[in-house]
Amino acid sequence: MYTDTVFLSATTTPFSYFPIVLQLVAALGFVGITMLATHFLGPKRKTSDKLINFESGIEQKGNARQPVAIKYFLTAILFVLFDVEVIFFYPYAVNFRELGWEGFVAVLMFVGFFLCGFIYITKKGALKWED
Amino acid sequence: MNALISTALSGVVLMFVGLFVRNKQHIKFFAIAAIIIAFIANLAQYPSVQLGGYVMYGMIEVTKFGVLFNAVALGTTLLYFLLSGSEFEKMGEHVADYFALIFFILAGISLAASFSNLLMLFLAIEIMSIPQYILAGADKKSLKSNEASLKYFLMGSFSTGILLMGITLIYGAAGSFEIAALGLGAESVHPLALCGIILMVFALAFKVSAVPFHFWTPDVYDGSPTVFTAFMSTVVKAGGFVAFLRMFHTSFAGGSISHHWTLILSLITAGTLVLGNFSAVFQQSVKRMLAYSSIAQAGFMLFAVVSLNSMGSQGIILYSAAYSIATIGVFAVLMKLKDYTFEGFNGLARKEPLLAGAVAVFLFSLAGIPVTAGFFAKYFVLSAAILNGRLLWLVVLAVLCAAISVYYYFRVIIAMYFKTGEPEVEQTSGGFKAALVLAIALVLVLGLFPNLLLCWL
Amino acid sequence: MPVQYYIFLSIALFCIGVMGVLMRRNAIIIFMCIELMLNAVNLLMVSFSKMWADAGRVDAGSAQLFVFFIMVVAAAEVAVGLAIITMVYRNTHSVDINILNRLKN
Amino acid sequence: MLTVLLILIPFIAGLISFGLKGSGPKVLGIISSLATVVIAIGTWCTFRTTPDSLDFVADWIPQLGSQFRVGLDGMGVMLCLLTAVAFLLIFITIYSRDYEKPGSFYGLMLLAQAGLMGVFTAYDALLFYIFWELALIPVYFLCSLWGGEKRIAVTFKFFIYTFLGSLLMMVGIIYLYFQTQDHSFSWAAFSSLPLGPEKQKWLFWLFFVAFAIKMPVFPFHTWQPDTYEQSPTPVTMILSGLMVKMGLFGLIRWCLLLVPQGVGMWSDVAIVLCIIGIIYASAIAMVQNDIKRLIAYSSIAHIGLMCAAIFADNEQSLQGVLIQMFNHGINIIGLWIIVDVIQQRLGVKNMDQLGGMARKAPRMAIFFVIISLANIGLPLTNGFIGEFLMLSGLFEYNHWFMAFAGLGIILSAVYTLGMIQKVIFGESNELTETTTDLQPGEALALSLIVIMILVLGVYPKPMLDLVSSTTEVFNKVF
Amino acid sequence: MTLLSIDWFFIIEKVLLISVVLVLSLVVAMYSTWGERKVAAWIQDRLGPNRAGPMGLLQPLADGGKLFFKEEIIPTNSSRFLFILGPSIAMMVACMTSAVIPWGDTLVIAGRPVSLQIADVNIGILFIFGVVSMGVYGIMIGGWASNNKFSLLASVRAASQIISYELPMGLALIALLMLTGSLSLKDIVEQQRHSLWNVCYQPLGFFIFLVCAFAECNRAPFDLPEAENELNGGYHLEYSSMKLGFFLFAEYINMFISSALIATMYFGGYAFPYMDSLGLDPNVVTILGFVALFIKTLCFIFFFMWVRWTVPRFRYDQLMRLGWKVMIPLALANMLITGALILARQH
Repeated sequence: MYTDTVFLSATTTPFSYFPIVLQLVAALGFVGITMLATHFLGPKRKTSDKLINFESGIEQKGNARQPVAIKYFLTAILFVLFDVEVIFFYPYAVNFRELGWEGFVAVLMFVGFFLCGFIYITKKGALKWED
Repeated sequence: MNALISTALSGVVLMFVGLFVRNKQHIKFFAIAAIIIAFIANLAQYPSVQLGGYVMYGMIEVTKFGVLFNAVALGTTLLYFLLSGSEFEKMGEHVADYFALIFFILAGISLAASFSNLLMLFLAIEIMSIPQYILAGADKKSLKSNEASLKYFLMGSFSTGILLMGITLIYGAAGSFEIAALGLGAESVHPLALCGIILMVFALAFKVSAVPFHFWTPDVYDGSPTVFTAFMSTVVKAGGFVAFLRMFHTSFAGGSISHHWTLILSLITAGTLVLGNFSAVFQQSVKRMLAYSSIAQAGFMLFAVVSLNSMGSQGIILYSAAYSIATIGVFAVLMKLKDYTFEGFNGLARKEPLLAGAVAVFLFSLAGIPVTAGFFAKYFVLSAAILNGRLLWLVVLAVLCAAISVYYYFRVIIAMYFKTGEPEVEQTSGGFKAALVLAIALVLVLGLFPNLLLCWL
Repeated sequence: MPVQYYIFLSIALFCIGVMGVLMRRNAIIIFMCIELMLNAVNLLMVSFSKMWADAGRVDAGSAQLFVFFIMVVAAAEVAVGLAIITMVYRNTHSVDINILNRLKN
Repeated sequence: MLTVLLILIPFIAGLISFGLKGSGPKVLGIISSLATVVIAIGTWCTFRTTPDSLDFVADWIPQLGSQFRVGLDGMGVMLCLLTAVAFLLIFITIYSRDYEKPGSFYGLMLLAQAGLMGVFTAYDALLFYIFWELALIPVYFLCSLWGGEKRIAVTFKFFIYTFLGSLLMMVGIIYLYFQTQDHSFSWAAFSSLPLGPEKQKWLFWLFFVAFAIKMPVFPFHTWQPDTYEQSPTPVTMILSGLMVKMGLFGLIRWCLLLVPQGVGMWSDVAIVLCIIGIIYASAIAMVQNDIKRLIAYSSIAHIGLMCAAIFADNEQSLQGVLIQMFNHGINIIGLWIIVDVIQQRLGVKNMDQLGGMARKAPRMAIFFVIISLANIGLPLTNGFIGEFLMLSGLFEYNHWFMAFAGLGIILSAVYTLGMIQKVIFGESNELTETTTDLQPGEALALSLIVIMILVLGVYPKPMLDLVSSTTEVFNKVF
Repeated sequence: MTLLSIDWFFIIEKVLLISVVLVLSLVVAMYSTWGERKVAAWIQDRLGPNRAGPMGLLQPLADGGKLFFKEEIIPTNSSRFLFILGPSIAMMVACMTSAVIPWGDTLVIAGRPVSLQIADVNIGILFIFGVVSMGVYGIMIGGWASNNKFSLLASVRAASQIISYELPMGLALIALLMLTGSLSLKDIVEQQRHSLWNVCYQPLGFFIFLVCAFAECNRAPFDLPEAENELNGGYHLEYSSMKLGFFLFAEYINMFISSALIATMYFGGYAFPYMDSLGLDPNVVTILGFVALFIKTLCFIFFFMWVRWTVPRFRYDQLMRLGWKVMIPLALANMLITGALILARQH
C-alpha cells in the first residue's frame, strides 16, 4: 500500500497528474450539467426579432465575419514569435545557477537578438495602433 | 563559424539599415559591403581549420570543406548582388528586408555546411527555407507570386515534418543526434533507423527538388519574382545539397546501411535526370526552362551524394560554383528582357553582343562544354559515380541526359545568334556589364583551372 | 507505459497529418495538419528521450532540447505561413488551394 | 615547343580576328595559316631528326594528374601537316569571297583549326577531350551562322550527336583514369593499363561510338549528309577533310591502343557496320542528283573503308589508312572546292541542271577530272596506294570482307564517273553557258592540290616513312 | 484500502478536495459580485445591494437563480455549436486553474498525510500558464460564434490584449523562477516559509505580474473587451441565461485565482510569519495557513475592485503600447537584473 501511495503522489510520474484529470472530469460535469439545466429550465418563446443579432437596435447589415484590421493578425503573429522566445528562458532559468556567468553572457546575447527583433518591429510600426 | 556569425549579424544589420537609410538605392551597397566582410571573415578562418575541424559544443564542426563551400556560396552571392542588386529596388519598399532575408538564408547555408548534429541540420534546413517562403511571395500584388509562396510554404513545411520524423526515428534507434556518433553502420540495421533514413532521403530530396518530390519546383520558381528565383534555384539549392551530402556521407556511409538508401537514391537520381531534362525540353518560357533545368542539374548534384566518395565533395563544391555563377548570370540577363520566352531572345547577339556572349558562355557552362566551369563540375560528379563502380548505368543515363540538355540550352543560343528579332532590352549600367565580364571570367578560369578552387580542399 | 504506445500514437498522429496534407484542399487545414505532424514528432521525440534516459544515456535530455527547437521553428513557420495565407486571402478571397493553379498553364 | 605553336598560332590569330574588320581577317587568316604550314613542315623536319623534342609538358591540374602534355608521332605530324595545308588551301580559295561579319567567320575558322591541332597533338586524355569539344563548337557556330536555309535544325542535330558521343568517351576516359596506378591522364599511363577482356569488351563501345559518330560510320551517319549540304563550303571542307580524321585518329590513338582486346572482340561487328555503310552510301550516292550530297555519301563510303581497314588489324592496312587519311583529306577538299566554284557561279547543286561545263571552264574541268580520279583511287594518283594497302590488308583479314569493300570501290568509280559525266561533259544548257573559269585564288589552291595528288601518287615514300613510326607501335601491340 | 492496486483513499481524498475547491471558488466568485457592488457603492458613496437578505447577502443567489431561469437565446445567424462551446471553455478554464495551487500545508488525518493541494506537479506555473491561455479560446469562439460585429471586434480585442500581456507575465515569472529554481508552487511557498516573501526580492516582478493579471482577467482598467460604451457590452453581447452567467462567473473566478496565485507566489501563500515558532499542533498551523492564504487572497480581490472604481479605462492604443513597449522591456530588465544579482551573490 505504501509503495502505491508513493507512486501516486510522487511529483515526477505521470500519475501526479491524475488529480488534475479528476478535476477536469468534475469541471466538465459541472459545466455540462449547468448548460443542460439552463437549457431545460428557461422559458422558450422565440420570435424572429428576438433571434436576430443585436446591433444597437438598427437592422443588421451584411455578415459580421469580415476581415478585421491586419493589426490584430500582426499582434497574433508577433505573439507567437516572442512567446516562443520567452519559452527559451524557462530551461535557462531552471539551470542558470549551474551555468553561471558564461550562461548569463549567452543569454545576454539572446536577449540582444530578442531586443533587435523588438526594436525592429517597433520601428517598422507593427505596434503602432494610433493611426 | 565566422561565416555563420557574420551573415547572421549582417542580416540583423541590414534589417536596421532599412529603417534608417532613406534612399533605397544605397541599401545595396551596404549589402555588398556586408557580404564582402562575411567572405573575408570566412576565409580568415581557413588557416585554423586547415589541419583539422574545429568543433563547437558537439553542434558545429567547421571543416575545410565547410569553409570552402561557404566561400563559394558567399562569393556567388556577391556576384548575385553585383548583377541583380538593383533589381531588388523594383520589388517595393522593403528592399533592406529582402537583403536581410538573403543573409539569413546564407546563415542557414553556412550552418548546413558545418553541422555535426541533427539538430543543427534541422535548423540549417529551416533557416534556409523560411526566408525563401517570404521571398517567393515578395510580389504581394501578383497572384502568381502569392501562389508560389503558398505552395512553397505548404510543401516546404510538409517536408520539414517528414525530415523531423526521420530524425526522430533515427534518434530512437541510435540514441544520439551527433552525426558522427550515430553508429548505424553495424551489421544489422534497426528498422526504426531504416524508416528514418528513408524519410530523410525523401525530405531532403524534397528540399533539393529531386523527382518525384520536385512537383513544387517549376511552379514556385516560375511564380516567384525572377530576382529571387535566381537565388533560390542556385545558392540555396547548393546549400541543400551540402546538407544532404554531409548528412549521408558522415552518418550513413558505412557498412550495410549504405546499401539500403543508395538504391533508392540512385533511382531518385535517375528519375530526376530524365524527368528534369525531358520536361525542360518542352518549355516555352526561358524562366520555366531554367526551373526544370535546375531539377536536371539537381540530378547531377545527386551523383555527388549517391556515389559516397571524396570526389563527390569536390564535385559538389565545383558544381555549386559553376552552376550558381552560370544560372545567376543567365537570370541577370533574363531580367533585363521584357519577354521571357525563347522568342524574346531572338536577335539579342546583334543588339547586345556582350549580354548574348555572356549568356552563351553561361549556357555552355550549364551544358558542360569544356573550357567552362560546368565541364569540370560534370566531370567531377561523373567521376565520383564511376569511382563508386556500381553506378555505371546511372552514368550512361546521365550522359544521355546531358546530351538532351544541350537541346534546350542551345535553343537560347540559337535564338540569340541565329535568329533575327528585335528584343526589348533594358538599358544596362556599366557596373552590370563589368560584373557580367567578371562572371564570364570566373566561368572560364574555373573551366581551365578547377584546381584554383579545389586546391583549398 | 512502454515506449511502443507512444510510438504507435505518434505514428498514427503523423499519418493523420500526412493524410490531411495530401487530401484536404483548404490551406489552413493543410497547415494545421502540418502542425499536427510536427507535434506528433515532438511527442515521439520526448518519449524517445525518456526511453534513452531510462536506458542510462546521460545526454538523453538533448532530445527535449530538440523539441524546443522544433517548437520555435514551428512558431516561425506559423508566423510566415499565416502571413502568406492572409496575403493570399486578401487577393483571392479564398484559401482553397484548388484555385491556385494559375501557374500550371 | 613547335607543337605548342601549332595550337597557339591559330588560337591567338583567331582571337585577334574577332576584333578585325574589312579584309583584315582574310589577310590574318592567310598569314596565320602560312605560318602554321611552315611550323608543321618544321615539325616534320624535327621529327626526322629528334622526335623527342616535339614533346611538351606543363603542369595543368596536378590534383587530377592531368597535364598539358602535347607531342607528335608520325601520324600526328602527318595530320597536323594536313590540317595546316588544308586551312591554307581553304583560305586561298575563299580569299575572293566576302562573308558577312568576316571577323567572326575567320576567328571561328582559326579557333576550329586550333582545336583540331590540339586533338592531333594531345597526349593527355583530358586535354584530348577538351580539344575534341573545342574543335566542335566553332564549327557548330560556323554552320549555324553562315549555312543554308535549314542550317539551324541540321547543325543542331549534328551538335547533339557528336556531343553525346564525346560524353560517352568522357565516361570511358574517367573510367580508365581510375584504373591507372598513379591516377594520371597521360597517354603513356593509359596505354600501359592491364585491362581484362571483360572490361575492354564494353569500354570499347564507349570510345568507338564517339569516334564512329564523328567519322561517321553506319548507323551513326544520319547527321552527315544534311550537315555537309547545309554548311558553307569552307566549313564542309573542314568537316569532311579534317574533322572526319579526328574520328579515325581517335580510333587509332585512343581506342586501338588502349583496348586492343576489345577491338579484337568487336572487329567483325565493326567491319560489318563499315561495309554496310560503304555499300549503303555508295548505293545512295549513285542515285543522288545533288552534287553536294553525292560527295557527302561518297565520303561516308571512303571513311567506311578506312575504318574497316583499321579493324583489319594488320600493318599493311594500317599503313594504308594512315596514308589515305592524308590523301583523302586533300582529295575531298579539292572536290569541295570544285563544287563550291560551281555553286558560286551557277547557284545550283542539282546535277540535272548542269552539263557541258568543260567547254566554258576547261581548267576547272581538268582539275575536276584529276581530283575525281584520285578520289576513286586510280593508279598514279595518291588515292591508289592507300586504297591498295587497305584492301590487301582486309584481304589478309577476311576474303569476304575484302570482296564487299572492293565492291564499294567499284561503285565509287561508277558514281564518280557519272558525276563527271553529268557535270562536265554532255550538252551545255542556258545556265552552264554563263559560267566562267577559275579565278586565280581557286586556281592556285586547286593546282597545289593536283600537284600533291600527283607527287604523292608517284612518290609516296616520304609519307610512308612518316607513318612507319606509328605502325611500328602497333606491331608491338599485336 | 487498496483494490486493483489503486489507493482508493487517495482518490476519495482528492475528490473531496476538488469538490471543496470548486465550490469554494464558485462561492467566492458569487460573493465577489456582491462585494464588487458593495465596494463600488462604498467608493461612490452609495448603498449597493441591500434588499435580498441582510446587507443584500442573498443577492448573488438571486442573480444566479435568475440566470438559470432566463430564456436561452441563440441567434439564428450564429454557429450553434460554437456559441455553446465558447462560454463552456471559459468556465472550464476557470475551474481548472485551481488544481495546482497549494491551499495549505499537509493535514494529518488518522495518521495519513493529506495535502491541501489537488496536484503538486513540478511544472505548476507552466500548467497555470497553459490553462489560462486556453481562456482566450472561450472569448474568441464566443465572439466569433455570435456573428455580431461588436462581439467579433470585442473578442479580437480581447484576444490581442490577453496574448500581449502574456509575454511580460511570462518574463516576470522567469525572474521568479530564477529566484526559486522550481516551477512547483508548493516549493515556492515552502521557500518563502523560511525566508522573506518573494515580493521583497521581486518588487518589480510583482508589479508587472499584477498589471498583467489585471489585463488577463479583462479587469478595469483593461476591460476593453467589454467596454460597454463603445461595444455594447463586448464579446458576450448576444448571450443570455447561464451562458452569459458563465462568462461573468469565469471572470470572477479568474480574479479569485489570480489573487490566490499572486498571494502564493509573491506573498508567501499559506505561510505566515512565525508560523513554525508558535509551537502549535501541525494541523492547526495548516488550518491557520489556509486562513492566512484566504485573507491575502481577499485583500487582492479587494484591490482588484478598488482599482476598478478608481482608475479610468485605457484607450486601446494606450493599452497595447503599455503592454508591448513598457511591460516587455521592463520585464526583460527585471529578469536580467535578477539574474545578475543572484549570480553576483553566489560568487
